[in-house]
Amino acid sequence: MPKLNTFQWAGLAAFLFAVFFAVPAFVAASGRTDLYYTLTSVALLSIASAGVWLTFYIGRINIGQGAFALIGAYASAILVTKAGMSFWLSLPLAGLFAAGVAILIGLPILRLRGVYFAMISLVLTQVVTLTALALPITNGAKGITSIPLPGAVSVFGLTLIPDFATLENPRLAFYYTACALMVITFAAMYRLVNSRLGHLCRSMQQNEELAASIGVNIAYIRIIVFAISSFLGGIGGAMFGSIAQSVYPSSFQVADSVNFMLNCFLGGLGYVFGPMLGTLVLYFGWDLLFELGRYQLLVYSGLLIILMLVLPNGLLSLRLGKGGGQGR
Amino acid sequence: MSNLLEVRHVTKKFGGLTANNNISFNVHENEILSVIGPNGAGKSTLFKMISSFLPTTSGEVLFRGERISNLKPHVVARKGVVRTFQETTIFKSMTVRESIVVAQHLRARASLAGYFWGTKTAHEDVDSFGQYADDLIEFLGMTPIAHELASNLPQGNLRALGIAIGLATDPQVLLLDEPFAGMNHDETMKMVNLVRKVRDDRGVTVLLVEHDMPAVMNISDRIVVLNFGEMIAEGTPSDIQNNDKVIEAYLGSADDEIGI
Amino acid sequence: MKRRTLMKTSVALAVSVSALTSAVWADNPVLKIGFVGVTSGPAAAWGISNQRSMEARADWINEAGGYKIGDTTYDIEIVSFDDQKDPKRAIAGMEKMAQEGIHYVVGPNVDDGAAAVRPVAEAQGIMYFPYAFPKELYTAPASNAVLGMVANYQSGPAIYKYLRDEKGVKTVAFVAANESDPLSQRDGGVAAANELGLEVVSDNVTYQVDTTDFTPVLTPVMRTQPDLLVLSGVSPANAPQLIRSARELGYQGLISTETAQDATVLREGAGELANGFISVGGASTPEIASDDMKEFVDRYTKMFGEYNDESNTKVYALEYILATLNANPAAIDNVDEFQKTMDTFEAPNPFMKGDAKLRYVGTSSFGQKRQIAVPLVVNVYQDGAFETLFVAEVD
Amino acid sequence: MEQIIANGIYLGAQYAMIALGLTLIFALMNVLNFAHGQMYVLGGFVTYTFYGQLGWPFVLALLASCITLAILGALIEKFLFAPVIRRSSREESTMLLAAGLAFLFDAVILLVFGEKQRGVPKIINGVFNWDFRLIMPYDRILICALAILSIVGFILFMQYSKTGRALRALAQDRTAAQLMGVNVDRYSMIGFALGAMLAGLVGGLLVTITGVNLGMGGPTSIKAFMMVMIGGAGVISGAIAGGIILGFLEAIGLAVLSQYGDITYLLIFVSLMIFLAIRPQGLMGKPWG
Repeated sequence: MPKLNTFQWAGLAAFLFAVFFAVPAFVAASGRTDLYYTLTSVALLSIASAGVWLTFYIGRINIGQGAFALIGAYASAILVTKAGMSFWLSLPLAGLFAAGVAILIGLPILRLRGVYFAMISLVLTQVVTLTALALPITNGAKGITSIPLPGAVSVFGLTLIPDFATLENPRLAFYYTACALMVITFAAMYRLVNSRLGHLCRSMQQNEELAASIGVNIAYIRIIVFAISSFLGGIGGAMFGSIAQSVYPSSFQVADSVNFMLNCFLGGLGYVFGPMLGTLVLYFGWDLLFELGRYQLLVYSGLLIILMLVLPNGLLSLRLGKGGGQGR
Repeated sequence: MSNLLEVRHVTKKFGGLTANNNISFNVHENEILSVIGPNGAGKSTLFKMISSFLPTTSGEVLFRGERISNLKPHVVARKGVVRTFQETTIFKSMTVRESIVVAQHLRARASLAGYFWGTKTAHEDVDSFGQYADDLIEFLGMTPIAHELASNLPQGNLRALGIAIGLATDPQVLLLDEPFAGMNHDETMKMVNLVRKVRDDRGVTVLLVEHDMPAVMNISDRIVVLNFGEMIAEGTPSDIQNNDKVIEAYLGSADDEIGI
Repeated sequence: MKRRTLMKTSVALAVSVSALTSAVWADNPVLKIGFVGVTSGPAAAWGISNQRSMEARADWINEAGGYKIGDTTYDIEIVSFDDQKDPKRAIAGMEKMAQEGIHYVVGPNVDDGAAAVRPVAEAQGIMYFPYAFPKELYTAPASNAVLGMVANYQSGPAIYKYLRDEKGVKTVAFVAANESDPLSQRDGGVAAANELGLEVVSDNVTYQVDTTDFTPVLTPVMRTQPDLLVLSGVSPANAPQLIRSARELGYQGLISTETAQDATVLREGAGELANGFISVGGASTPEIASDDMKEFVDRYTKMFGEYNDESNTKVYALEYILATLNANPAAIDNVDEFQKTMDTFEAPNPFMKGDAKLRYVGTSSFGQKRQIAVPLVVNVYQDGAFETLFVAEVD
Repeated sequence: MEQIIANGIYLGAQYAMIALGLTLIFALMNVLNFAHGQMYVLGGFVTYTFYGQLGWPFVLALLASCITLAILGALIEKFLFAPVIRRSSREESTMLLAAGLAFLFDAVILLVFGEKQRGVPKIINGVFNWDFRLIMPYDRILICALAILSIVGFILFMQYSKTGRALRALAQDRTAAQLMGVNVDRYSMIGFALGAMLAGLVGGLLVTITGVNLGMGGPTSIKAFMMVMIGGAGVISGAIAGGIILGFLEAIGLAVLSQYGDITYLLIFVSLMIFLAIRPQGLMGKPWG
């Protein structure tokens, strides 16, 4: 159970300060309010990417996170619009529902390894999209629209979370929510990776047979991890549904699943915070190249390839230099 | 002497091919028993069935009277019957000590969630894992390489690491898969002593499959001989040495390194 | 060392390129009009025809000295954002527009994007002109979206009615891609056909957009022998193949769609098999195109090498925005003023011969004027070009 | 019935060819080539340019597609995949590279060939119509025949040529092939070029029927992944089997399930998942390919 050293505490404090104070202060000073949504997206996408990263951690290439994000988005939207539930209650339920689906689907498909798992998870996103198109409860092709903004939460008359609809700037509220969720997610991930479950995952990633021989219930841990991963996907998806106030079968597509995976690769598969950095760079990279107009995609993909050539083990491998592959 | 492990009428068929036919023998508490035989005799198939890495076609394996065949491998390991692998099967990017710490997880008292939240029991567990790992490393004489990455270790040490990982689970029976394969005489002798020490000092019963005859003769209390999937002999090393069927089996097979 | 230089070079390259493109020099004050839509990936065709028609028109205006609104003459700058057909990106695009101080945005191109940007647009005071049909986008309490074309539930009935009365069509079959927009349009079409007393003989056959062989898709439809085959919401990429497969299967009846198509694409993809194909266009057919329209097509072609017939419709949104601002200069940074003006706005339509007017419509569909009046021109494809079948109006 | 079989064969032949290139690259280098669909599209555009625009004979244009893609494939392997594989600690990292390439191709295709759907003049006119029981345009029959011929040619090449044998050895066991004296680097490059060439060839063949647009790349890759999964990754016979099976599934599903509308693909996907759960290595694959 690793304790954080002073340096790490300082880093954490600086990070929290930056996210919750420096960024809002900067936005207020510069008037760049569009940054809120961009950063909110990064936070939410990195939550979903963190889930993908966790499945990488047990040696499964997961290109299906878009499916669970979509499931989460729909679950929350349906609970809010059809059952009149508070968004804040529907959020964890959306995650749990996604996790439940993941357990059902994971039982058969987690037995697959390597590219087989990768490809079947890719198909999964399409299955969920097509299912959403075909089901009546998801309102088929027409999607679910006009979802109300998150309402107030109060305990004993004390308002913990204000009604987003009454706020002058719900963007800021969404930003804080997303960042809080992201911080919790990554703190939990860090904890998890450095706890026994993390060690067992690592042992499975390196050799499933040997792990089984020392008594690790690999099937059980695979399911647990896949469920956690999908829970995170569901949370991310539900938040997006609430921001867009609409969910469509195409809200999360195969391209999203691929992007979640790329975020992990780009950040570095060996590092817990890899998905966060990867998401930031990929998302912001695209945004920064906005000025290039028609050459945006060309330059973006070119840079991606160059990055891959220069840092094939992910961005974070730069910090740790050579031979730092196991540093975490 | 009580029967710790009982192999009862175990048969394995792959399609039309019979890899093991009606094999029965017992392993006594605290003994070293070797299963030997020429290449293709069905040793490793039998080995995998005992550790439940393969299901049996018929017959069963009992551990303290309880069936352990046709279960999940990790269930068998939890009951105290643990196998090792040949050297390529390791946790490549863990150090020796990390591997041993991970392998102790069966001894954990706190739950997975307990570790996540960092309960008192979890902390005690973690401390005791570290302590135990250091003890085990010292016991096995691996202190100098404790913090080496497994992927950087030479072959001889990998074999020892495999045994260390197995031992870390605190087994009652350790199943060793060809522990002497590819070793020269000195290395073999070292390994023989190590295995004996494991049995003597830790009270672990050892079942090993092997085809290095001199080492087997040296180390084993009893020997079981397989040929073409059939069990052809069982007895002390001296019984086996003088068994006509065994001599015939080994002389009759074309490619192996017999030491008789 | 080497890797560091490489990285530096690439970063420097990216920075310098972006610096180059962002420096637009102009004497007049600049009026920025936004475009948020899809200009890359599979659906690129939709957004690109949009973006290019806006750029071509803006270029033309600037070359002529700018656009006069109130007392000021503005140069028009088009700010485009590629949302990659991802609703999440579309929101980011709309935020970007708000950041740039833009109040008038054309796009997004699809239903999910149009729905997703609504909260931002309404919060930030942006009027946007989507090419998406869901009615809730334009019906109160929604206030800031203006439909940029004729919806299929408006054009469909007109086409079916014409074909019923003029060509004796009695039975209809619908085919749609298995995606949100086409499926919604199919459902709208089926309802319209039923209302007109046409018999719908097949309405549940769908296809994946990536289908490479439409023969198996169409075989069951052809068995019902409809008088009219409607390709609901068909993308320009799929249309020629569907037409070709239907004809090759021996289908003799009429084929129509309510989306805009491109004549070149039809000619290349289906050749003479596409003759008689009915689709909805803007105003580039010789019968109705004004000189301005012809000049626009010329300029577009010169600028981008090739015209896209879809742009006939898509050129209108920008024109409407500018003309409305001209009618009420106060609206330039105030969409409330814009909305007020919409109710009474009327101006001559520069792209059509005769005395056609630019005005806002949609009262009968949405209960408020949240649609631009583009001529509902129903075209029929004949030997590489469109001919006007009839022209109608939406109210 | 006859129609379903004919549709199945036609779809199966073209799918099998797409899957072949993908599986070849996978077998040789363990690279899941996300850009395979884009290579196919590129092949289509090259044929479009030479045959449709410049008026070359179709066969020459097809050849141009093959050559362009082969060269492109070789360059990509040599300068992108080989270095990344050498220096990356996990071989899955190549996925990011492949995805980046897919984006790059999309961008290049958009800039060079534009966003519109493109088509070329038909090679043969006319429709074979057997009493409305079996309807098949002649050009489709020709393309189907050409596809089958190419597949047979490819199999013969892999079976009997020196290069083919070396490639097979490489696919089976990289280290062993190296020990046997196969120049691994060189044959990896040849193999990648060959895989890309196959993609270009199908693209060139199909442009005469379906036309081509830049959006076809991604979905094609996904379909190819599915075929490879059905047959077993990295196995040539598996790719062919997978292609034909998917072709027939589509043909049958669309014919039988048409009245239920939107579910043919859903059913194909779901049954694929069930199939793989039962048989994780596909029909003919090695376990854990």
